[in-house]
Amino acid sequence: MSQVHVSTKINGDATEFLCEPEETLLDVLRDRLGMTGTKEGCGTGDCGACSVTLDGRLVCSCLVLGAEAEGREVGTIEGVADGEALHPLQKKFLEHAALQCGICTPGFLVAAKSLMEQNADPSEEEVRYWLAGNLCRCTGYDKIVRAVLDTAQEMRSA
Amino acid sequence: MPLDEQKDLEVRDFRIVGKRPLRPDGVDKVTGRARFGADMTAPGMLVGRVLRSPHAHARIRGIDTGKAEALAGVKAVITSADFGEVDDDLVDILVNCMAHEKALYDGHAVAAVAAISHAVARKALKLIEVDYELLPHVMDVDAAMQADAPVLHEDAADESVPDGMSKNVVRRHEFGHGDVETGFAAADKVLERSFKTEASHQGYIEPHACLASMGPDGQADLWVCTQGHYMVRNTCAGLLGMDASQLRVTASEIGGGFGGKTTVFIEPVALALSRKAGRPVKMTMSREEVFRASGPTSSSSIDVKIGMTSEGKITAGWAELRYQGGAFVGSPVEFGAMSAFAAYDLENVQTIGWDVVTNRPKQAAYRAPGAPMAAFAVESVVDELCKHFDLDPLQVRMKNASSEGSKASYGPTFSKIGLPTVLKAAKDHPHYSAPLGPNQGRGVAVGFWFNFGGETCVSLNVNVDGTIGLSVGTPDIGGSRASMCQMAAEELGVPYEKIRTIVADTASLGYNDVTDGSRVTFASGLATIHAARDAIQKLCGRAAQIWGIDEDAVIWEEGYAKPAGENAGSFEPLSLAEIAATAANTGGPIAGHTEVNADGAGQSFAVHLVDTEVDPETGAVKVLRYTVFQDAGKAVHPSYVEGQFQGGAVQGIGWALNEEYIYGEDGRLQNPGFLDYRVPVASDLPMIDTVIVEVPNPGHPYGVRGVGETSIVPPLAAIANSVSAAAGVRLTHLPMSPPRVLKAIKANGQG
Amino acid sequence: MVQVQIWGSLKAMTGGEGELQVEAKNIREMLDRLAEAYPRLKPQLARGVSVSVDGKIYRDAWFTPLKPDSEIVLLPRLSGG
Amino acid sequence: MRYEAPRTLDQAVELLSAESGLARVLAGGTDLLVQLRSERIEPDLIVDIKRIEGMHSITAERGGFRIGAAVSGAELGEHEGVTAHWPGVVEAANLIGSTQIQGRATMVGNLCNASPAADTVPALIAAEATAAVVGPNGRREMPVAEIATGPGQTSLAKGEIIESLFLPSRPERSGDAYLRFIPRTEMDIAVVGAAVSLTLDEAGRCSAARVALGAVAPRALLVADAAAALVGTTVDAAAQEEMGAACSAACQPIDDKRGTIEYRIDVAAVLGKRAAAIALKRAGGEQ
Repeated sequence: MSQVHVSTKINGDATEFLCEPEETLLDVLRDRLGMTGTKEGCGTGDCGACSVTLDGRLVCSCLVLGAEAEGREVGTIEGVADGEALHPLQKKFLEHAALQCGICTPGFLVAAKSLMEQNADPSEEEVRYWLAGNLCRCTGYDKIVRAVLDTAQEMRSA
Repeated sequence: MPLDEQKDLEVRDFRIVGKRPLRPDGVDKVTGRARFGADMTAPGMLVGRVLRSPHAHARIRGIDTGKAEALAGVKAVITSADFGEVDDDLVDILVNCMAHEKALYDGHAVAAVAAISHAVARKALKLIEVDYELLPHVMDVDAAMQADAPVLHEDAADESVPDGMSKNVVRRHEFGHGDVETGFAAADKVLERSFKTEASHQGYIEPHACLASMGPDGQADLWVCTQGHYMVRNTCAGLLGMDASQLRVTASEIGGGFGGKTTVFIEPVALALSRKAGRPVKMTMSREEVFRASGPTSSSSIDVKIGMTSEGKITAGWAELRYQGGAFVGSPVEFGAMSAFAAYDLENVQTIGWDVVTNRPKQAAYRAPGAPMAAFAVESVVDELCKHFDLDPLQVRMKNASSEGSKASYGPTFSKIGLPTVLKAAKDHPHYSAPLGPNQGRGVAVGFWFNFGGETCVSLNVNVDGTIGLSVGTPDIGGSRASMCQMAAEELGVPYEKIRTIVADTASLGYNDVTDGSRVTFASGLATIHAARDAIQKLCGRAAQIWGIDEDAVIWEEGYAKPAGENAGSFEPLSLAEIAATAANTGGPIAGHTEVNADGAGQSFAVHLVDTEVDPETGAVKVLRYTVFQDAGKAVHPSYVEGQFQGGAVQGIGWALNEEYIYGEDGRLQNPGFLDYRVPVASDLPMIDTVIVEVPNPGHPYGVRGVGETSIVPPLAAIANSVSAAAGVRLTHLPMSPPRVLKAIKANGQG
Repeated sequence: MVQVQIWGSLKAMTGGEGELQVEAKNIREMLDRLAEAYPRLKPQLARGVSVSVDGKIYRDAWFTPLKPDSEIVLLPRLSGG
Repeated sequence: MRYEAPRTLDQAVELLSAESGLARVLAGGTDLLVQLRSERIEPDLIVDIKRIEGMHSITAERGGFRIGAAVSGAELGEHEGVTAHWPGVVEAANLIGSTQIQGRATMVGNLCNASPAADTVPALIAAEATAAVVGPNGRREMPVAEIATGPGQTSLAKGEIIESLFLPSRPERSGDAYLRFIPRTEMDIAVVGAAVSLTLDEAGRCSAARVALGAVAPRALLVADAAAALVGTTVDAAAQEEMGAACSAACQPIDDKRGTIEYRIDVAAVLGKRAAAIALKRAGGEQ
């Protein structure tokens, strides 16, 4: 079994790693790079806890091979805040109590940030459908949807 | 606290309790820094994996681990032979963690390996040879009660089960008072109906995960996502024959539990592997393993009979409940039987519960265990009777509601409870009178849960700079560290931000019961308040020393020690920080402690109101509007109280509409993943409106009642009542998946 | 003497009696006396019970005082999710 | 297992042809990685086709569109031309999975995974789409309907891959639509899928129609009787009713965790009718 050498960019940082051909990007992030902010909830693309962006597109990192990251740009939860400064979504999630246990939160934030970049003025329905691939079992989604709508409004008026 | 002090509770003006400060663990959780069960590593760590039975019921004639052990990179292989004798009360837990003579369900663990990588571990599992003798299996609760059903255990039934029943019937429970036949005779209408609910899973997004490390000296550490790390310690120590003191368990951040993380599955296996391999072992369940081999809740089969007068007075209530709890004793049927009629003040009530074993995974607690199915059945019949007499369903409930002084259906007399207030809040809400369109229906249902206190221990340390370190022993699943900080700040009179609450490991703090029974804000909160008062007493003592006056001439007000009383003298008040700064000079560190068995948890009631629309051609159900009304006693952090209401409602929506364990004829689980085990997604739902009712619990200094569980009790019934109204036919089998709804509509049309 | 109400299925262990009278000043004594007077209750008592005293539910508190007019109800051991 | 990401189609074909063990093509990976992870398959070779020139492109061709095998659902949905001409095909592709899945999943992958419940397949069949198959023996264009032969089975030979799909040009006054039934609003596999593509004459009568169903047979069905029920009518209620009955009659479903035989037969008619109504509107110029 020979490992694959991969050069990629993660949250803007040039990164190299070796991985097994069958290892997913999620495995690489968590087990090889120590970036455990990206969570595994199902391993089958059904829960969204492992959401990252790949060249700006929202994807489940459990459904991407590590080897596929060659030459690409990966964005993870660790890159959502700018140093000490939280992203407006992160602040709104805290203000709205849009998390309880917090395991789904990184995936929701990465997904919601991707929505904000596509659509500055989403309706409630658009938010709900965009986030339908992110499961939350604690909140019933109410406060999450409110936090995202409130962030969008604040970012528009900023 | 005597009941007559309640008035003080109601008028008390809180400074921080009842506000919505940001949670202390929030930034870690929105930045990905928070460390959950699977996020920990250790030097030299191995990967642990479990081999699971593909058969629902099979005798294990032998297990050959030789080839797996010989594979390069495999460091340990274990089977049940690697565990010794254990106490009687741990036998089922051990056999569930590692099958002994028989595999009892699809997914039952039969062996485990520790290896240097996932790839090696995967290969090793394939090299383990298990010689199974297949046995007939039984999955359904009613089928398992048949005299000729395949038998799981020869002697699991206790003295409560009458002779002559299937050996799969392992417990009988009965509750009630009065005489139901007399009650039925006084009714204008007696209605009897039968109901079924399928098994659902808690569906926490974080799979079980742990990191175990045991040295040759027998000392061990375990990092684990759990609702109760003391439970994990005591159980694992018992299973591995260790002293509890030798096993330190640290609770990681926990990615949801809802009752499902109140027992052990992989933890003793990881410890046994680590003991054998001499290296740390990390284990994580896959989602498929979580579904097949953790603890879903019971499926049920329930008969309900209720008598009502034409004015809507319930004259008698009777129910027989049959729950299968998987392959071992312990379905929550007694809680179903106790809670079924708890919302009603009845002269005549009787419930009978049967605990039944089947070839399914051993059930674990799930949020108000046993109560939602019972409420579904009872509230459906009450709804049908209201329709029969053309009575307002909320008025009928108000007419029959339990209140202070009612004899509960499970025995005791209720002290102060909030049900009448909650019902009134629902009746007065605009949702109740909003218009409905075609194919739409409104459902209402009441729910009850006992709540629980339990053993609790906290330590509150006053730091030299006047800040506070608060150690609790109850894992924080939904923001309880914020509530603890609020209650400590309220008592001490210091800012919320000056307090940091942590969940201490088992070596650092005394025993705490599991985070369950909606107990944490109540019990750890009560303990926190008392620990703060203990610290205040010591702070006052130090001030008295400094001033040279009697200790009882010092009072504590808004963060300051002040002289009080005629002979106290006149001194400048001393702040907490000032007293803390000189602690070394006045007697050493200042700390408050509480060790308590927190009794007096107050029951909580809820009313749920829901509108749905049914597509008569496909049976699809859309939830249009949902409002939760629930008594919180006192909402310490209202945002997280609302979150509990909303989360419980949505779990109930899932259970009512689409979530179910589906087994094939072969006894294998057909849908062990989030693709086909269909929990609600964001686009399925409307906003979940909430109304917090506060009727203080006399058993808590601030009036707090547990809120976490009650919220899942009414939704099954409320949605069933709503869908039945929208579809024009009574739905009696959950989940009300589109094929079931369409079938009922068609049958109704033909009938 | 205190009056103890038991739940329905335990009546099979007490010869059909649903309300039992024992001499006890606290929960521990009450449980001990019940076990003596009704030996067939022992297995359930050993598995654990909760006790409601005047509407307040106790799980393990042996020394909770009982008064002759206290409403005492035996319950299955409560837990939750 | 080996992972290869060739730069040309020829290299990809060569790698796949030369592999003596189990080889799999990786496009979006949303099915393949699930199979890998669950240990249902353990391939010896994975050929990632996403770095091959042209695999991501959508190009105009003969009045229609050629869609590269690695074009994701999201990319397809963002393409104004395809969305305007074949809204039913695009909505079928965009129904697959979540936003995250849309960022990866491809129509060709959906086709080659050969699930009877694949959403895009009925829509592509109704659209009379073809697939460009490239292999050791060259390139051929095949009707989409002939790719899947049964659950998980395709007619592709060893070493063959689908390079692109071709959606033909459409006459005036044409419309297509795809509807599926799922228990939730998202994240499910179709219990029934129904695609309708139709063309109206100047008088508003249906001059041509194709109706295809998914998840009601071992592979997607082209239902000629259902189409015949529409042709020559104004696609009025009576025609829709007859067309729905033909849909039900064509079903050969199974009972499984997602639905019953009875349910699938009933809902095939409902979705067929509803999809016809949408296609009719679109043919009439409404969106």
